[in-house]
Amino acid sequence: MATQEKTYLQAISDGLRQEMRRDQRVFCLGEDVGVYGGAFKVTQGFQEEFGASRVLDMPLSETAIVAGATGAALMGMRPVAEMQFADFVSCAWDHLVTVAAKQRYRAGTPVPIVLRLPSGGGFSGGPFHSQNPESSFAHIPGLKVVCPATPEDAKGLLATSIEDPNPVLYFEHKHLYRRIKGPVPEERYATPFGKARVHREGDDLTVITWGAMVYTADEAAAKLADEGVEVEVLDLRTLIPWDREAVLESVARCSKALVLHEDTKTGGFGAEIAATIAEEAFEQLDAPVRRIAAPDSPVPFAPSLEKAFIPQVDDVAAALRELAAY
Amino acid sequence: MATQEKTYLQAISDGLRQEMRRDQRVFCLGEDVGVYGGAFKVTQGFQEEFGASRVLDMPLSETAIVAGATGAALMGMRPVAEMQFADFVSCAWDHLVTVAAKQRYRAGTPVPIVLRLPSGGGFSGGPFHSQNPESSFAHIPGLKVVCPATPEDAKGLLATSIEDPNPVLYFEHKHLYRRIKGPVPEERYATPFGKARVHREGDDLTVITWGAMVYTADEAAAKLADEGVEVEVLDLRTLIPWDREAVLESVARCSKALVLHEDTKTGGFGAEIAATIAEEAFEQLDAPVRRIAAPDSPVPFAPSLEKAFIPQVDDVAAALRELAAY
Amino acid sequence: MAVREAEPVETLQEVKEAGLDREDLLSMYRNMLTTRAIEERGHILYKQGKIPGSFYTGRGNEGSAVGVGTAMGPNDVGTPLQRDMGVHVTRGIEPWRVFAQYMGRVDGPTKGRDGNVHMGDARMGLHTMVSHLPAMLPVAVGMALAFRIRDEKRVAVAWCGEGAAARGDAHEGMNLAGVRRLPVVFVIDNNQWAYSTPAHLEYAVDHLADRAAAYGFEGVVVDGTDVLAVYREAKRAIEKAREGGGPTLIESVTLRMEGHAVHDDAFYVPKELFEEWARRDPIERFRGWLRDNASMSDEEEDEITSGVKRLLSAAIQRAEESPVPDPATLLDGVFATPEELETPHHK
Amino acid sequence: MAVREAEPVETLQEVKEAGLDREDLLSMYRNMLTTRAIEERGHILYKQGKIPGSFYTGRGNEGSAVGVGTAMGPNDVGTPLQRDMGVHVTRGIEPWRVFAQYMGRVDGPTKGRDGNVHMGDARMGLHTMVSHLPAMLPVAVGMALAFRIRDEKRVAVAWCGEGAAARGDAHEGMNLAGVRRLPVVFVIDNNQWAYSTPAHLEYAVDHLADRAAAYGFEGVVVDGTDVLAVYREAKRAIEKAREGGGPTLIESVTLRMEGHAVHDDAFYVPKELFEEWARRDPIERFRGWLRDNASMSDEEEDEITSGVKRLLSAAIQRAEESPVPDPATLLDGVFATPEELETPHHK
Ligand SMILES: Cc1ncc(C[n+]2csc(CCOP(=O)(O)OP(=O)(O)O)c2C)c(N)n1
Ligand SMILES: Cc1ncc(C[n+]2csc(CCOP(=O)(O)OP(=O)(O)O)c2C)c(N)n1
Ligand SMILES: [Mg+2]
Ligand SMILES: [Mg+2]
Repeated sequence: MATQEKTYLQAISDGLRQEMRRDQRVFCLGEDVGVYGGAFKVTQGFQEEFGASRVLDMPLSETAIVAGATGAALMGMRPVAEMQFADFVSCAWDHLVTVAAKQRYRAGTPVPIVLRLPSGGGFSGGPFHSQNPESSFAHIPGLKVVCPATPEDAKGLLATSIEDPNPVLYFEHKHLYRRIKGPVPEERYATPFGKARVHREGDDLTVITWGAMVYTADEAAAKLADEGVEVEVLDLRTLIPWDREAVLESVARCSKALVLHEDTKTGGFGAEIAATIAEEAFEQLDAPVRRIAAPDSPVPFAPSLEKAFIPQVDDVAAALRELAAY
Repeated sequence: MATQEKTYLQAISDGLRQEMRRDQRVFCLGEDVGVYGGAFKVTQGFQEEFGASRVLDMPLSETAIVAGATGAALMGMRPVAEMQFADFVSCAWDHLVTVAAKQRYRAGTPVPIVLRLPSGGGFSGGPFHSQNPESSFAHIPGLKVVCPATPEDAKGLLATSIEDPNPVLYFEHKHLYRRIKGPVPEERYATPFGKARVHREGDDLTVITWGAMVYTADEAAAKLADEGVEVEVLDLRTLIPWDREAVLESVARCSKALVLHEDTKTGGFGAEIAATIAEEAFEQLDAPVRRIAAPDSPVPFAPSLEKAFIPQVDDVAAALRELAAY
Repeated sequence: MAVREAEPVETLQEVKEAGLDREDLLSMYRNMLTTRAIEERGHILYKQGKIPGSFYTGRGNEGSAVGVGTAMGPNDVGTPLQRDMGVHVTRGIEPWRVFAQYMGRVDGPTKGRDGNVHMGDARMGLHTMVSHLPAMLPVAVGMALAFRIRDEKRVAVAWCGEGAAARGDAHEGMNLAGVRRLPVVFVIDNNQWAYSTPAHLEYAVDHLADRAAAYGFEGVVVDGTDVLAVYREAKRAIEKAREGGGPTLIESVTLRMEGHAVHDDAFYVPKELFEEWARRDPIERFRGWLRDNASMSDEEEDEITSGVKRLLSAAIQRAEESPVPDPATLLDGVFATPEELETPHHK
Repeated sequence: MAVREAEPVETLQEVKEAGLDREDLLSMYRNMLTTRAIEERGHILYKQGKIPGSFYTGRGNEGSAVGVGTAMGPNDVGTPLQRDMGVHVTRGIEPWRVFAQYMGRVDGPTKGRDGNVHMGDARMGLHTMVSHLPAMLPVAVGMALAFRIRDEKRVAVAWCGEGAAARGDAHEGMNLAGVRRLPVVFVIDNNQWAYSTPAHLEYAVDHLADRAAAYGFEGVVVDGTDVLAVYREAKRAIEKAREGGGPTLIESVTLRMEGHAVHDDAFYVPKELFEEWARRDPIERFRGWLRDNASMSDEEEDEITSGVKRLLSAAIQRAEESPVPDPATLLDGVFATPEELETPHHK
């Protein structure tokens, strides 16, 4: 397949455009997605190409946007709704957990909606433009949760999200948008849900992570490699469903595991992974499963505080060293 | 202290009345809490005693109720808001995570509100009148989460909730309301947050749980006792903060642990507890930490399905036997 | 404010102009009777312990529900609520499936996964309510959005109680509908109480239909005990929406003639109010009208009444024969499979 | 619908009737200049890389913010938003603390925990906004509820953008305020755009003030570039609320004279609109009025202008000297301690 070097942002944008070209049922809605092309310009040029009735500028109404998407989906459409920032999805929480998540189970009618959620911190966005709310949704049965880390996955997982007959929360990490580039196939492809990706191979320690933290883990792993410790970095790619097999296989091989995420620690999805490893790989573990995550506070604005909040390469490297020495 | 035998429901009602008598700043608001006395009659007779301006029948507006409570709290009041069912707190999710949880940290102004949340299943309430949403809130820094299991704790923890200068989600389990009776001191007392209660002593296995599942665990433990296995049942009483010390102490003693909750499993708060035990008590564990929780689906209505959904005594006993034999 | 207050319907002529023939009228009457009978029989079954959970009825709202249901076109859709059994009946649900739903059996529309009046058959264009009110209202608006995008001449009908109208979902949905002039009709079942809460503690306007003006469309207040007036207003609003005229908010005024649910004796509702509205019973009212204006005969009436009785007795029996859900199926259908997107409702 | 459209203020006499003397007028002018200067200087600091995150200004809204802020009584409270710096200035925030806030320093009202215009000093009765719009509106309603319960003659002022008025929080808050006739005044900063979204895609009525009628209270539209008219209407509404007359919705119409934030060049706003509204600049307008009607002299004007300049230069310097937050304090104050309930704002 022909590939092209693209930013993570461009991969999402091009992927979405490709889906809209091939399937008339796909349409976009959200605040400022039309004329403005979206706060991050993911839908730039879309309204020109697809017209205003498939690229809808919505009122400042997250519930109307997401519930509206559900209604349209029930009528056979494939809406892709953008939250201007992932943080604002809290305003549609009730709809998502009450209607969208439970609709198929209760009423038998699938709700194929995709929510695009620009998430994550690292640029002084403060408490309301930096959050990673994926763990909250991963706890709600009936929702799927997707967190691509690479341009290639960003495109492939978006296609799968749109194809999927269930509500999908697609978290796109803002700190990767323009920072991360990589080869992206030109043709359409769908990257399967529930399959982790080995971002870096190793046999001494496993790091399980997703989103922007994949790169933090990788940098920490590079440091450890200099010290003779080979760290495997597993990028989960999707949290619901998540690839238990790949995690357990890697842990069985490495015998030591660290779970890393950018969201706050207590009750974060890392706990689910750590608890699963502890239960299922008990016999294989040579050290306690470690978790590294943001501490339990809102995301602070000041750079000095934000740096202390978001897990840093050195924090991860230190924890890996400790684990290696255990 | 003089005590009286009371139902769990009566303990909450009497406790709340006592708080309103001693502190003019305390007031109640919610749907149907006034003339009707609340869907479960917790505030029956309150409007007669305290007047309509301290027992407010609110419009069907969860956001207005909870945000209104926050505003009143910022002005020095101590509101106690009732959600008609805990399930409906999803409609106030945004306010709670966006404003109430972060207000002290960002603005420096405390938000002393209490939300009373009748939760839990067991009587064919279906997907929207049976949920246990405590795990979702336990993940949000800035909120406290309280889940009393006994009449005595129900009263004592309510007093502490009202005293606490932070937003407190007080989950009262509907299935305990009239089923569970126990001695309740007549005088006022405040039961500290973050202190687990040993519901049953044992040295072979630890079960960590809260709410209605305390009784399920106890019944299962009784079966195991007949078989010669002594199970300790720890009632956490509060999830945020939760009593890590007591849990780790018990696990260190018993070397085997099971975490039990009525909420669904994946990403439930049980994962946090299991992950913590696995990390901190790694050296003391003689078996993997087990989790028992509801499976990942909405709460089904039909009795046959609901019984399969909510963890039953036999499920817990079977898991305990397995652990004991490990 | 100047919302329109709908006139009562007086003569057969007016009804004909609104598009109903005599057969239609008799079948509306049958639907109203069936609706009430389903709920009365359900209540008995509930007391007998055959229905788990709680039990809700829409007594007093049969005319409103049947009136709107009759006005909907075959491809229209809607999200009826806890007092709107008449909509399901009018759109053709078989009563035995309602009882199966009540009893939590596999043949109920939700297959025992949800209970009581949380149901709808998507093949009839009806999408199940959730408890959280009025969460389905903006969903109905989204359905109308799909019709707009695909340029289909279909209409969505969204119901809401006068209490639930206080919630943000009502506002966001109505506002979006107004901004985009979507083909959606809002029906507020104003039965004057929200559980124990009287209307004046839910809103501070004369008529909730006044709200329409805040969203840029038309509002109308109709006497919900007058099935024909409701039908006429709903028909007008639906056809207006279908032709691109945008949304309408219909406030249908009734009294909730029983407690919020069966456990509630409604002590907080003044007795005189019940007495007053008992005299305006929608079924009695329509029966009188049919006899006066459409010369419904004793025989016709008997046939309808006894037909409904037979139907329901058979229905209860059939529902009781429906299996209870197998616990082994507990996790089935939490997620949909791709094939399911090919169901008829999904077109 | 019939909302009242407020008349402009013409003469010093009218102003005096509204309760302002000449000193008040000059200090309003000073506050407007200070407001604009804070934002202009902030913008420069931002470009210099001294302010992290993003940067928002309220250019064009200075008159509206200062007008409402001036009308508030000393014990009144409010929840101003992203275009309302003038409210903070009017209620007495020291500009250096605003810069410290912008820069994320410990002396900003949020001590570096939150940024940009997400601030408020509770001692001045101002409670910080959150990003989620308009989440603080129902909170302000709750403040008014406390005043009602305690029978205090205090008023809460809740701001909202014309875009944010589409959200459910606006509805639930206004509805509750109407039902209970609470002492709260709603100010809608209608600057015609919500980010890139024009008003007609946010609502479908002529004036958002029309919404007031849907909640049972009064609405008024005022020209937000006329600080005196805004003051008069706000004063009237606040005193009415204080005396038990219930809420008012004031729609203050301006144009957002810059992009949504500094990264946005507002290409989507027609040039002519900017030109038209530039001619209605609230500061220029008030300056002209003061010269014509209150005989503001060259000396007075110079003194005010240079005073503001000096104030701000000193402020920036002092803010730059404010320490950056110590990472060791990261977790401080996630939870409050019991003693904190004894702060002044908590009375
Ligand atoms: C969001 C939400 N909060 C609370 C409830 C509990 N509840 C069920 S019905 C009801 C009253 C509804 O009143 P109304 O909308 O007027 O409908 P009615 O029952 O009178 O037909 C309440 C408060 C609910 N279903 N949803
Ligand atoms: C609930 C919510 N959704 C989205 C946003 C992102 N956002 C920030 S400001 C803005 C536009 C606000 O418009 P308006 O209310 O008119 O205020 P203005 O900025 O024009 O003063 C948007 C969409 C937000 N802050 N809150
Ligand atoms: Mg009602
Ligand atoms: Mg605006």
